[in-house]
Amino acid sequence: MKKVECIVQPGKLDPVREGLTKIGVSGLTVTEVKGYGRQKGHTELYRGAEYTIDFVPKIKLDVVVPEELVNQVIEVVMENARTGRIGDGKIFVTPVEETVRIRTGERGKDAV
Amino acid sequence: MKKVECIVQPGKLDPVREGLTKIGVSGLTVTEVKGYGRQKGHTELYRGAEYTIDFVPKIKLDVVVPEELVNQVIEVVMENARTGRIGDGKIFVTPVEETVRIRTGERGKDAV
Amino acid sequence: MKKVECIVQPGKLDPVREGLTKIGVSGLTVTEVKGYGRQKGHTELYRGAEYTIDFVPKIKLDVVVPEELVNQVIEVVMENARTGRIGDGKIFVTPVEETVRIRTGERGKDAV
Amino acid sequence: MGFIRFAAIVVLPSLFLGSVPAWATESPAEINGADTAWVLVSTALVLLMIPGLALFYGGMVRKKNVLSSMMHSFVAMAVIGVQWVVIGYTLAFGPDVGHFVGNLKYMFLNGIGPESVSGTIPTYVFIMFQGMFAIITPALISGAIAERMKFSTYVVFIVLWATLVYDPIAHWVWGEGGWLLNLGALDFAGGTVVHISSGVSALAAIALLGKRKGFLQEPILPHNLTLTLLGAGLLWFGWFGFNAGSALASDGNAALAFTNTQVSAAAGCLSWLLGEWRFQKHPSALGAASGIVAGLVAITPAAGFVTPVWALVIGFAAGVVCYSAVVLKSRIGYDDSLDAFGIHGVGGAFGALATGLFATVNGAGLIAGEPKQFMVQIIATVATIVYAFGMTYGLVWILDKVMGLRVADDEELHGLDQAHHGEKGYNL
Amino acid sequence: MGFIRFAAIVVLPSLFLGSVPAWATESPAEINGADTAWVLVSTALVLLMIPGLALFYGGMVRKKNVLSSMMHSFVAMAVIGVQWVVIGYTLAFGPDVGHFVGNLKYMFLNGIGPESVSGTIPTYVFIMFQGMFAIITPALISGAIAERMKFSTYVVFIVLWATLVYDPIAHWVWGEGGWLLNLGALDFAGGTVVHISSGVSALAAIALLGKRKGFLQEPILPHNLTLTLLGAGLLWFGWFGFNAGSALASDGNAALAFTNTQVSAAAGCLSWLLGEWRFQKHPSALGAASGIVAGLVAITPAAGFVTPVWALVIGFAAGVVCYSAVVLKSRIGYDDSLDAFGIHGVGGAFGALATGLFATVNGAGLIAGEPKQFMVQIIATVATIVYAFGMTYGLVWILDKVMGLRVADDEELHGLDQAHHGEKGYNL
Amino acid sequence: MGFIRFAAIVVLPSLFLGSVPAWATESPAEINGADTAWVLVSTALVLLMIPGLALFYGGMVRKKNVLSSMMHSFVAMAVIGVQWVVIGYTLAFGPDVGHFVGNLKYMFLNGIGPESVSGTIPTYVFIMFQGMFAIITPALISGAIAERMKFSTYVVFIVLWATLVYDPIAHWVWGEGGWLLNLGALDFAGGTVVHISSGVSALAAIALLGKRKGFLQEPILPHNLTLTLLGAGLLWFGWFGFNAGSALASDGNAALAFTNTQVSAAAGCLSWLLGEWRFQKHPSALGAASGIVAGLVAITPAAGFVTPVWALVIGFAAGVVCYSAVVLKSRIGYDDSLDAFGIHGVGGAFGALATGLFATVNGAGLIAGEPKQFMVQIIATVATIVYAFGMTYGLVWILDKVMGLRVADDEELHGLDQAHHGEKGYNL
Ligand SMILES: Nc1ncnc2c1ncn2[C@@H]1O[C@H](COP(=O)(O)OP(=O)(O)O)[C@@H](O)[C@H]1O
Ligand SMILES: Nc1ncnc2c1ncn2[C@@H]1O[C@H](COP(=O)(O)OP(=O)(O)O)[C@@H](O)[C@H]1O
Ligand SMILES: Nc1ncnc2c1ncn2[C@@H]1O[C@H](COP(=O)(O)OP(=O)(O)O)[C@@H](O)[C@H]1O
Repeated sequence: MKKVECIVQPGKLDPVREGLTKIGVSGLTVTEVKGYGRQKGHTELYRGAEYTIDFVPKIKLDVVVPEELVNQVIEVVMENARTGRIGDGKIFVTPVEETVRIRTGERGKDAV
Repeated sequence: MKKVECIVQPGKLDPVREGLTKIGVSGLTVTEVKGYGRQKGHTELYRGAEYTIDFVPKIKLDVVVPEELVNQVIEVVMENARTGRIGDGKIFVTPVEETVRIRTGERGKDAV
Repeated sequence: MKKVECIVQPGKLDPVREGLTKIGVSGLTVTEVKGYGRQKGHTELYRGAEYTIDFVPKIKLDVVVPEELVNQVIEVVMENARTGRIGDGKIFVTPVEETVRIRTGERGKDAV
Repeated sequence: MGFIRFAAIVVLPSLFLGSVPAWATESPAEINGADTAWVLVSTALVLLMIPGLALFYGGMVRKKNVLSSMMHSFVAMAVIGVQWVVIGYTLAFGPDVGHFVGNLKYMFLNGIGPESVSGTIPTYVFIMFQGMFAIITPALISGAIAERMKFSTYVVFIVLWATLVYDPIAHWVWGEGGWLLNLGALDFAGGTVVHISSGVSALAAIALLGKRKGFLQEPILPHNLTLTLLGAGLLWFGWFGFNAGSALASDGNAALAFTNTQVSAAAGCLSWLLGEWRFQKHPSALGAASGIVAGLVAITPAAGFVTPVWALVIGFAAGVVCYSAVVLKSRIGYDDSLDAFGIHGVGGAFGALATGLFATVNGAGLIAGEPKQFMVQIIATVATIVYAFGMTYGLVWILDKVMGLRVADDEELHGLDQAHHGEKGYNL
Repeated sequence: MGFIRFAAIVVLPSLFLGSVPAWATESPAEINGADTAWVLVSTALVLLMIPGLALFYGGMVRKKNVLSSMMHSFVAMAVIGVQWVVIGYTLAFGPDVGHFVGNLKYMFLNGIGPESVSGTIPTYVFIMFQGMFAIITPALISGAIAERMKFSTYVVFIVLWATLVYDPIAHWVWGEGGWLLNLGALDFAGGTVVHISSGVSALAAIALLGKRKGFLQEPILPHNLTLTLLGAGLLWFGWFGFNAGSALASDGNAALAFTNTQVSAAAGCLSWLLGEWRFQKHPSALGAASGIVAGLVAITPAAGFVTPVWALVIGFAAGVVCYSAVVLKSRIGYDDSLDAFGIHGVGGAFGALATGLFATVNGAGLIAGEPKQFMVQIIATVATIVYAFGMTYGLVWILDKVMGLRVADDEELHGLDQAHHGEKGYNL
Repeated sequence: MGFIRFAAIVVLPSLFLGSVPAWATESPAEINGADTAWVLVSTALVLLMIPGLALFYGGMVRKKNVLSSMMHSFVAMAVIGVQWVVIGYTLAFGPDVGHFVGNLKYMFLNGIGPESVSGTIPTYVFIMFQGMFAIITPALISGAIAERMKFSTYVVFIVLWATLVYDPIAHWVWGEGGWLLNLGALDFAGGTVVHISSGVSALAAIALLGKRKGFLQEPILPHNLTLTLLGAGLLWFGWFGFNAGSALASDGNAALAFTNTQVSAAAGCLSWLLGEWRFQKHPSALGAASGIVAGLVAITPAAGFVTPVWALVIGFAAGVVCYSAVVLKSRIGYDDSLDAFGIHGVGGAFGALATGLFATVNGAGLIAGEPKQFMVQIIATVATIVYAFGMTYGLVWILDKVMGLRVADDEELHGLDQAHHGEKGYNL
């Protein structure tokens, strides 16, 4: 099993989720994060003082899938989260050695 | 070392934490997340319009432990987070190659 | 590629980020988390009732870098996040098997 | 305004039929301290309704638009606050021109001083009291256009709207010589002038503005209902000034209007909650807040003309009528974001007609054997609808061509707070 | 209410001993515009206390219950707002039946019009002023039962409680012919009627309702103290109407009640903060808010009867007494969630007795050489405690059998906002 | 205060030149119910400004300091609320000692009763009205020292400051025998006494206190602008009491002050927004709130002395002047966290001088051909600046030595809510 960690623009959660459902991914977990990268934050003026906001809001999706689905997941995310502008985000794939469904105790592929 | 990532129901943080302390797990890190899965969200009515809320609030616990403790951790989580209803959540085990305690620079098992 | 996961004190985000920029790390992702560990929470009194708050606020930084940078990253984090007091946090290093930049489709080192 | 009442009952009609208001040129009347105190307080209460409205609306939008939505009300305090003393007051209450509008005699409040008297109160107090109505009315419209309209266009819009729509209609109904006043239309505190005019204009505006992106497709939920409840509370509180202050005196009539306001708000809240309980299983906080406002809107034109038992009926019915309007809207699919039309337009029209039915105090409606009054109320309602809709549609159409109405898609996505105000509501 | 004062001082006792209130049938008295203005304003101020209470309580519960808690107050505005004009007013202030309750003569405010006068103000104003007290009192109880009571049962409860507990007690103390009024009990603005009755009823209710899950085991922390502070601010503001409005006139007595209110609130806040500073190292914002309310509660019965120096003493002592009560509660282990008993019950009783000790203006207490007055105050306090506790216990017991008191465990876990109102307070 | 007005116009100067205030010893005057009602209400309105200020400031600090910042205002209600009746009132309004301060005759309000009359209102009302000013003034200073000052030192500071700085200055300007009153300085509602004194003292305090850690290096952003907007709304509402209440009567003068307050607030808001629009591309919500307060501050001394057209000018100019001051500050680099000096100090001084220029009603300034009045205003402004700055600097210097001014670094990092109050603002 692999975990595909996708960091995307805030507005892109719904399209990506829908795309993933279509290829049979039935679960995922979402975290609100702040990103720092090439996309620069904006400057805010408060009472005459100018501040640079370095971090921009992003959404992180963790999708655990069997190895054979990884490439499909990457494609779906690319398709649905891409705007072509700096800040579209990253996908990281990491190994998952065991998965368990707490409700039933099922393990491995059956658990996701 | 392994990281045991547990996604559980919001109310289950305290029992799980207590259970883990008993088996000697002395640290963990918690993130508020939103989950999508078999457990369907509810519908909300606002001023006559009906919306389906797909994501449900979940708690993610990251517990880094030596390999030999992994199964015990899984058991404890199963025990304390299970209600038997859809949405109880998942456990994912991933490899950790190095751990460092920032305060002392200790590494490996000594660091957790 | 490796993911260096650093759990640090809330005030330490900016110094660590600056330190990392200096060694050429150009991106990272930040999550607000709550930690449980040796550092005990405080007690709060509400209307005469005393409660122990077990969890303390922490910041998690995820930095994905090529293997050869990992030690440098660890050093920089140690340098900038250390106060020497309990609760300074942890660093966990985990493997990343694939990285993709959503905007361009670049993979591997080019993607971070 | 009890202005009507004032004209009709204080038995000084001569003052109002002459082309020059008596209090501006001569001061034969003495001011009454008690009346002055009550109207001063009422004026302050109506001012407070504007931040109240900002909260009421601000809590209902998404987090990314909260400041944008609140600024719709606050900027009205700034620009209409100035417009009113410059030109608004004289257009509404200056010497009559063709039964349609006031002339420019009192521009910049020219010729009015602390000693000028209007009825039994200083003219300044009357001006300020009326001014608060002029501010809140355009702000009410903002509920319909929330979360997608350009701020600069909005500011220009409300200035023009106040000048071309509000001020004339106020003159028709409350200005001496106004054609609806002459006709005998009853509008105690602004059913036509404030609520119908703003509600109908809201409809005209969104006809041109279009829906929010994702409307009825993705959840667009209120981001902070504690603000909305607080706003509803401040509105209820301030509405006592709005309605009972419209008696322009500290007397039994003010007491009646106060009582009716209280009773109708309670009944509106109750019936809305019962409706929700019955039809969607949950009596909601948003429903409570909406029902309160529905009850308050509907009693506004009737406040000084009906007995409390009828206020109970009006409030209860208003909850039902406005709840239905709001539920219907989502069926029809137009995007009146925060239900400015559904509550103010529908509730205001209902109240204006109900006044013609149930008036028995200081006026006589259908149940008092005066079907004619009901006819007059219909005329007033229809005239206000036609004028407000037509003018607003034209105005917004022109503004669309000249300045553009909508924000860019990206700005709508990331929120108007960032785009227009360079801020975030919360850094929590 | 200064009603007592009114009866005692305006020297028209005959009006009150007859079985028919003078102002409803004849109108010999003229209304006084200034008094009317002040009581109108005071009435609006008391209305604002209800949203203030909603915020005060709402900020103290957990996020998942914020709307539920606020709705406890808002729904009281809806249902008691209606109940009062239908039947509440006449039960409390209608012609006396057996010194215990009013008869049904004024149901639906029957026979009262804008010209009816009550003392020096329109009867409508008196009715509305009293009505706001009737609304806020049951809402005070909601602080005790927060976070676990079924909404439907709560609604039925407050309607019955207002009718069977509040209205009779109000009659005893303020209604002409009421036995405590006849006895000479002093209660300027509601120490017994409002605070003791609600506080003691809160205790009775939680005796049957039980504790919140996790009480004293897991942290149950206020979710938004900015709401609580704002609520305390609005309560302080509104309490000027509550207390000084109870003079029912714009005069030196109102001025005295106003001054005492201000002084006692400040002193209560100060002493609570000092207590916290001394005993738990931190003077907290929640403590400031609580101390303010404690000071306001305690001065309520005494506001028009003592001098400001004694108000200082009463406020200061109230902070100490209520702080101790609240700390004690957690030792004893009963779950009065937001301290309705600890503050209103204890503070109200303390104030009622303090009135018997320190009254020197418009009445004479112990220090003025009238131990009898102190005895009377004890009787009034005990009678209120016994009646309110007994009736409420019985009422809640029956409701438990008929409708059920508590939400399901799951609903309590996930929050009452979701379960009962189908909403979330915040989407941040 | 219209106290001046009162002295000058009610034509009872003899009352004020004698060393014993007439109303305390004899009661020849009758109280006027309407005036009493209006000043009672105004007093309540000014009280509400204090929670309003707590919100205004509280929303601007970082989340970790929100309670700390709000407590600065709330604790002022507690301690100055008590200090005022103990000693403050008599120092400010007691029998004159050397034209500088009142003597101790009225300590604990000794010798004053419900029947005591001050002008046309009960003395108690006058005391309470003035007391609210005494509370809010030190709380204004807290905007400058937010997010880093020790709470205990702050509490001691405001008690001493009220006693040694506020009370004397209030005596100079409004107390009979005060040297600035004798000189003929015009200050309708507190330009010098309230705004200059607090703004300048803020500057003195931060000169010793130093900057917040990270000031101008890292983003220090408002954490909740909905609170700030609500606060600005409550301030606007309450300011009607502040200014129009200062007429101490329900009359044309109150009406004038009310009108000017409204007009200037609107104009100040408008010009600040236009300034931001022009120079930083975004008209911000924080700017709207700031502009409102700037307009309100500047009109305060002039409210009863100028015509509404000049109020428009003053408000508009105040927006420009204060906006510039605030922008300049960040250039200069001193850390007036929430701009107490930039708005109250600068706006107050501007208003005091503008009064000398534009007064034409109940007084005559430069444009009415009285350059002398302008000179007097300069003297009053400079005297207030010098005294307030000097005294505050000395006071804070001593407190630094004795108690320490600043929190520990760690406490500043983790927030003062946790460190000083043992709480968090939000558990969301
Ligand atoms: N090395 C990295 N490790 C972890 N997260 C990263 C890294 N680089 C970028 N990110 C995340 O990806 C987001 C987008 O990256 P950015 O460089 O702004 O744009 P792009 O991916 O289009 O080049 C960042 O906001 C951050 O959250
Ligand atoms: N494939 C997945 N990858 C990541 N997280 C998942 C995945 N499937 C489920 N989850 C997480 O587990 C939670 C529970 O899953 P769900 O399917 O609702 O119930 P159950 O685990 O009882 O079958 C989800 O809300 C989601 O947070
Ligand atoms: N085994 C663990 N797994 C995951 N996170 C941990 C673990 N142990 C500690 N942490 C995280 O590290 C933080 C600091 O740990 P703590 O034991 O308090 O101090 P220190 O690292 O100085 O010994 C904790 O608050 C928690 O977030």
